[in-house]
Amino acid sequence: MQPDLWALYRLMLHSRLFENAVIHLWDEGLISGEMHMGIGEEAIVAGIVSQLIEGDALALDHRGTPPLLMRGVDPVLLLREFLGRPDGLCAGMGGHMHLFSREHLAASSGIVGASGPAAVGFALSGVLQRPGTLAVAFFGEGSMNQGMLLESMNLAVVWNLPVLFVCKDNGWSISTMSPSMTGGNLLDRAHGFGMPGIAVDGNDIESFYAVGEEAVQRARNGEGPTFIRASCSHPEGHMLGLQLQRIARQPLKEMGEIAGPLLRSVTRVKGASLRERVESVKEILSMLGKTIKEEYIPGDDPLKLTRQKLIKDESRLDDLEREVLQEIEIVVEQALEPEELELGRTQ
Amino acid sequence: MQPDLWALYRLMLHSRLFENAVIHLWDEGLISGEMHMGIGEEAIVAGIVSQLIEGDALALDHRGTPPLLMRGVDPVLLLREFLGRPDGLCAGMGGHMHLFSREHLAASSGIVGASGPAAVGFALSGVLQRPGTLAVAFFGEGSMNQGMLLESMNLAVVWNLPVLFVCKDNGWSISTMSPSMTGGNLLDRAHGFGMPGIAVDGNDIESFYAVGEEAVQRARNGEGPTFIRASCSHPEGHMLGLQLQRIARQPLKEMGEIAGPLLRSVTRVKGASLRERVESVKEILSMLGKTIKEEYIPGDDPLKLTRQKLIKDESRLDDLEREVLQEIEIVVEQALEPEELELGRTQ
Amino acid sequence: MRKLNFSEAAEDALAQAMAQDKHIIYFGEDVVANRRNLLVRFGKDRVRNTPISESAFLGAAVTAAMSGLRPVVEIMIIDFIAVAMDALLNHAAKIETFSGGKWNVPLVVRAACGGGYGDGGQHEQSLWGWLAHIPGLSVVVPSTPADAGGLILAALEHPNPVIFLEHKLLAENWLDFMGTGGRKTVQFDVPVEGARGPAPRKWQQIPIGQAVERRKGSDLTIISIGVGVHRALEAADSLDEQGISVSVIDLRTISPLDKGAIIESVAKTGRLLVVDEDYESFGLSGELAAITLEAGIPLKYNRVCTMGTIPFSRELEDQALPNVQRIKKAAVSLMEN
Amino acid sequence: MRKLNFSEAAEDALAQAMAQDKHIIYFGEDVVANRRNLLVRFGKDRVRNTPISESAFLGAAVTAAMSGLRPVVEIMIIDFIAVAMDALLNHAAKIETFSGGKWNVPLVVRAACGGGYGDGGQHEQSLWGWLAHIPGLSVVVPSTPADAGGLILAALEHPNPVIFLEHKLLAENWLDFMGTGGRKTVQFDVPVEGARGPAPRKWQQIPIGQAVERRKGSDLTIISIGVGVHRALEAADSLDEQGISVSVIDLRTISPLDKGAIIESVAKTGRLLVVDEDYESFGLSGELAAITLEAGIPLKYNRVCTMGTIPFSRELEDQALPNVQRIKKAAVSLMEN
Ligand SMILES: Cc1ncc(C[n+]2csc(CCOP(=O)(O)OP(=O)(O)O)c2C)c(N)n1
Ligand SMILES: Cc1ncc(C[n+]2csc(CCOP(=O)(O)OP(=O)(O)O)c2C)c(N)n1
Ligand SMILES: [Mg+2]
Ligand SMILES: [Mg+2]
Repeated sequence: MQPDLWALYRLMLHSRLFENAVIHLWDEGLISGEMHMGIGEEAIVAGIVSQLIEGDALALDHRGTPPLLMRGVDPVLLLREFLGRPDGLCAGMGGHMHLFSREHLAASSGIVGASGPAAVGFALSGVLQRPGTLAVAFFGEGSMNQGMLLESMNLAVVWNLPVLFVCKDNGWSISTMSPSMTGGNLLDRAHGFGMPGIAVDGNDIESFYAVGEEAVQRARNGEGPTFIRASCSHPEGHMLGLQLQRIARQPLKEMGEIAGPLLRSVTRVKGASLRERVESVKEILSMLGKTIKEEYIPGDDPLKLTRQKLIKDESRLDDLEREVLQEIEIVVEQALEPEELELGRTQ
Repeated sequence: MQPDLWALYRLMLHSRLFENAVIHLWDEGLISGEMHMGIGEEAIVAGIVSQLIEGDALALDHRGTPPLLMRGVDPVLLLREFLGRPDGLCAGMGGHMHLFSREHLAASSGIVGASGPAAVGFALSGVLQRPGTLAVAFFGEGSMNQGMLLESMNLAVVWNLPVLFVCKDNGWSISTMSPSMTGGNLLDRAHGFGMPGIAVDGNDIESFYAVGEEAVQRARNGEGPTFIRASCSHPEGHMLGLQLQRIARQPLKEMGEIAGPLLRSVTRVKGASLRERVESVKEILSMLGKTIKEEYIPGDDPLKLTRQKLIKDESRLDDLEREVLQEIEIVVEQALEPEELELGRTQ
Repeated sequence: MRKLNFSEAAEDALAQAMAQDKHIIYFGEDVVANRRNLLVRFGKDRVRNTPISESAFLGAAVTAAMSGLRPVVEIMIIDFIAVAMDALLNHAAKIETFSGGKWNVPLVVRAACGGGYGDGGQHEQSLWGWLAHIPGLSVVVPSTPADAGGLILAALEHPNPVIFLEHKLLAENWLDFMGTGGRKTVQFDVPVEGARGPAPRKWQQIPIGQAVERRKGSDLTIISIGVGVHRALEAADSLDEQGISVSVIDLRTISPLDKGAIIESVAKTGRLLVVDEDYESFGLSGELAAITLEAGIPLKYNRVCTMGTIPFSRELEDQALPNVQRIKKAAVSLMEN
Repeated sequence: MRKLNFSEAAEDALAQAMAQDKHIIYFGEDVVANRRNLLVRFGKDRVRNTPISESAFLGAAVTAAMSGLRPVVEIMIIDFIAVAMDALLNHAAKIETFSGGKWNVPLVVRAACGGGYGDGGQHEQSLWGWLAHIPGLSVVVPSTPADAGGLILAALEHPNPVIFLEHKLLAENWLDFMGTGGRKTVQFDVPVEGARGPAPRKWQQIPIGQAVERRKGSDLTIISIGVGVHRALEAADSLDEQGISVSVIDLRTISPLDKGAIIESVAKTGRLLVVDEDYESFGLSGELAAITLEAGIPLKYNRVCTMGTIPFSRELEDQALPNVQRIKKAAVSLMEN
């Protein structure tokens, strides 16, 4: 089936603007702790989530916001959760890495790789109780070295379960270039577990949607799991405020702090040879440079790409964008409203 | 290089006869707990261990006896360890699943998959301290679904370490047919982690030796890890005295105990449909049948196969066999000698 | 009343529950062979083999439990939980809290535990106090066939994760598997009353968190669990002859503890001896000290626990695990001071 | 004496040790970025990135340690140890015993721990008492820069595995990473004396297993560790004004415990209040009760610990973790009863 690009763009834009608001609130200090954005992954998430039906399940990683939004979780509840409010999605107990929505069969985890086993369990209960449904596992390419995720691929194959293993490959795990720590290739790994694996551009919603559709079909037909490796990037970096991100944005200020100890490490007596030391400095600088280039100034933004396909109907696009922006403004407003007094308390 | 078949046969025979003695002592109740034999794996073990040099390391699973023997651990110490004696290899503290010999850089574990990471650690210290050495991980095919082993393959690749991942594939993990719980194929998995993988008949010492030699070469040359999948069988079954083994040996007696509850489970009200129940009974019977056929009455015995190649020189063979038998008899005798009084105690 | 072996009782109660509730499913390594009776009766959709992938299948059990099934997951022996600990520590135990109380995890983890048959320190641990440290997990350890059946039933009704541990000296299937191996030449100190005993025709729950007084006495309270209870009872009989009157409490559940029963007994006797096959430090034995002190009870206290990594040698093992001798000695010293 | 931040102190001492002993190697996720100063000085053979494969690289560290290296392995935050627990529980902790004392595992596991900055319950655990339950592991938790340096040095000399935990409220690099993120808009209750303090030019070991009395008092002993020590000191000052004289002991090492120091102080004051950021039950707080009772000291006892899964909400989190308010209340109630 042809995807409805307008609907998909709306989903993606809604998620993007919501997350932009989250960034703002986090900057303001209203959201605590780490904050991992799904910005840059919207086409992958929309391409899958838009194909889900009632009874399908979602196993999410530390970037659970876009999938939950697109699946229909109330954005006000979500934002209140981030704010740690008792009237948040999880009563302020979970936070952005530990988001749960029972009615949507959606569970998150901040533990790398945990979405694999989680999707398998959802899929098993689906097969036994909700025939024709499936479970999606979202995870990054760095997670492909975590044992439980690898195990779960095998388990899904031998139990022939309807699981979509969706690897969002941005090439980075925090500040490590994933290929440097990953042997072989991810599609081969999937094959090694007996599962078809497909690589696709995760910024191109149409190609991705088609790949997703096929995998969804296989799953619903009882033909077992599929692995999808979809490329993407994270223009906000691994998480908000990571030192790398700060260097990318204010190189002079932040590099200053780093440089002193680094230079001292070059000169201190005892240690590696000078050649080795200089090599290491180069490696660190190259890592910095690469992350800035690859992550923070990404090439393809899935929203821009999709938008280009819709630009011919500019007025519709304008309307849509204005509408979504308004929606988000209202969401933020509502989320920030003072908590309602609980009746129980006043009685 | 051509392997010295006579030397290899001696290694294998020594291990076989030693383990036969172990079986006897276990039957007699002198050895406690579980007992997993390496019988049937001798060609694989000899084919690798005979190529090791000083400084190479061994990471072993629950079948550590043959590798330790062939690597040169004193058989008397080993046997005394199995007997739980304070003068055993590990002072009676380890037992047959937890065997350690520091001087041989050999460590065992009863935890499935643990030999993978262990070999990686040995290999890392080898690279930094003993250039040209390598580390071997022995494990069964069932272990190929344990996350830490999979992770360790990737780690060995990205750190480019001299590790031999040697998978002794007998097709069974306890009473489960491994292929029924393993998706894809093991060589593909190795490729998926970026490592060459080779399949070989583990009963044929000459083919196996050649494959091992190549892998050893690669490792020593700094070309990284290799995965070897070597077929074999365990004529003593998963472990001594396992119910399956007893059924194989005394079907009437042991089946009697099983049959009652099984039949009751077919007839009790509530539960699966009769068709399903009968299917399950069939599955269990087929599992029993298969294990008896595949495990306990194996086709190829690596010792027999090797022996055939040497039979032309019958008198030399006779001498060798008599010699080894005598050696083992002496080992058993010595191992069973009363413990020497510790001087400390009597003073 | 009929008599059943420990494992028979657990299986019988489990079958009763599975017949009533089709959401109960059962999986783990080798269950086709080891739980063949359940397989035959309930079919292969509900009784499943797994690969040797504890972290994947225990992790899967968590979400299966969250989405309408009631999984019983078998971790062959509790020592192996280490490879799958994340599913318990960071998921099963926490999701009810994380979800703001809106989503629970009705999961039963079943595993063999304990030593006394010479299998070495990586295969004979108890770990119940260790698991109990994690908020959100319940841990039960039956010491008789009747409790095995009643507690597994309760575990299956519990809204959140329960670890159900069966001691290998009690569960004849596991002892045959790992200890006896069909041999007539080995003997273990199997507590008779724990291995075989009366069992109801129709099982009723034994509520989680309910201890039971196995023996009344006035001088000293021994609190224990699992095989330790039987060791304590044996020691108590012998102490009786020496004029020391011992009360023995079988916790049955480690987490949550039956604080009422514990405090009541110790308040009476003023002396607490903990007999715990789990490691001594930072575990059950300490927690019992804390609970009684928190209740403001002045008491004398001693403990007999497993002191370090369990030796393989049967002789050393018997010394390392709580035995009747050590219990008696500790009791006597409690009376003296 | 110069002053250093907590993380600077640890790194400084580590560098001193690495300069002296070339067998020390360092690996973990992202260490190229996060431990860049060590990388530059000691080169890429000795300072290595790993894949996100904790069970493989921690397992590898065990045998690396056994074969001549002295690895420091970084588990980013201790909560993640769950995926690699087998390497600790069944290997690192047991191999010395298994080998009959012939082979030891000189391994240091370094991890950030603790909460108080709003990161949620899967990322803020302490788990030190939980780890300490395992015989064969030492667990150290410094509360000042000086201790961070001295204890890491001791860990690097120790013949067997040491878990070295750094609280995120003390270690500025981790707080920046997970809490502040360069923001000026957030504030945390960082104990000033813990985050920055005097440090020797040349580091000396602080022996493992040695507690220190941070404050002398006669009515009540507070025993704590990590950030809890600073909370206790703050509470003690305020209790002083109410006429309650409090002694504060900083354990520094959880396992092995400094029994002498504990018993001596509690024997004097007769009152023990444990302040422990790890979970309350079956952990450190109970063990301290057991130890004092075993020593035959009559005492009053109370504890302020983390009660359950740590909530994300900063407000609820502050209630869940031991805070000054709760400590004062518990102390007062100990004095009253
Ligand atoms: C078991 C575990 N180890 C380490 C971490 C810390 N961590 C959080 S996200 C992350 C990187 C994940 O990379 P990837 O899977 O590629 O996802 P991405 O962040 O790039 O989307 C790491 C190492 C963790 N959360 N869990
Ligand atoms: C983590 C873990 N899970 C389960 C077991 C129990 N167990 C011991 S051996 C074994 C089967 C291993 O099969 P395989 O790797 O093929 O080796 P084989 O016994 O056939 O040589 C199992 C499941 C264990 N020791 N460790
Ligand atoms: Mg990534
Ligand atoms: Mg096998």
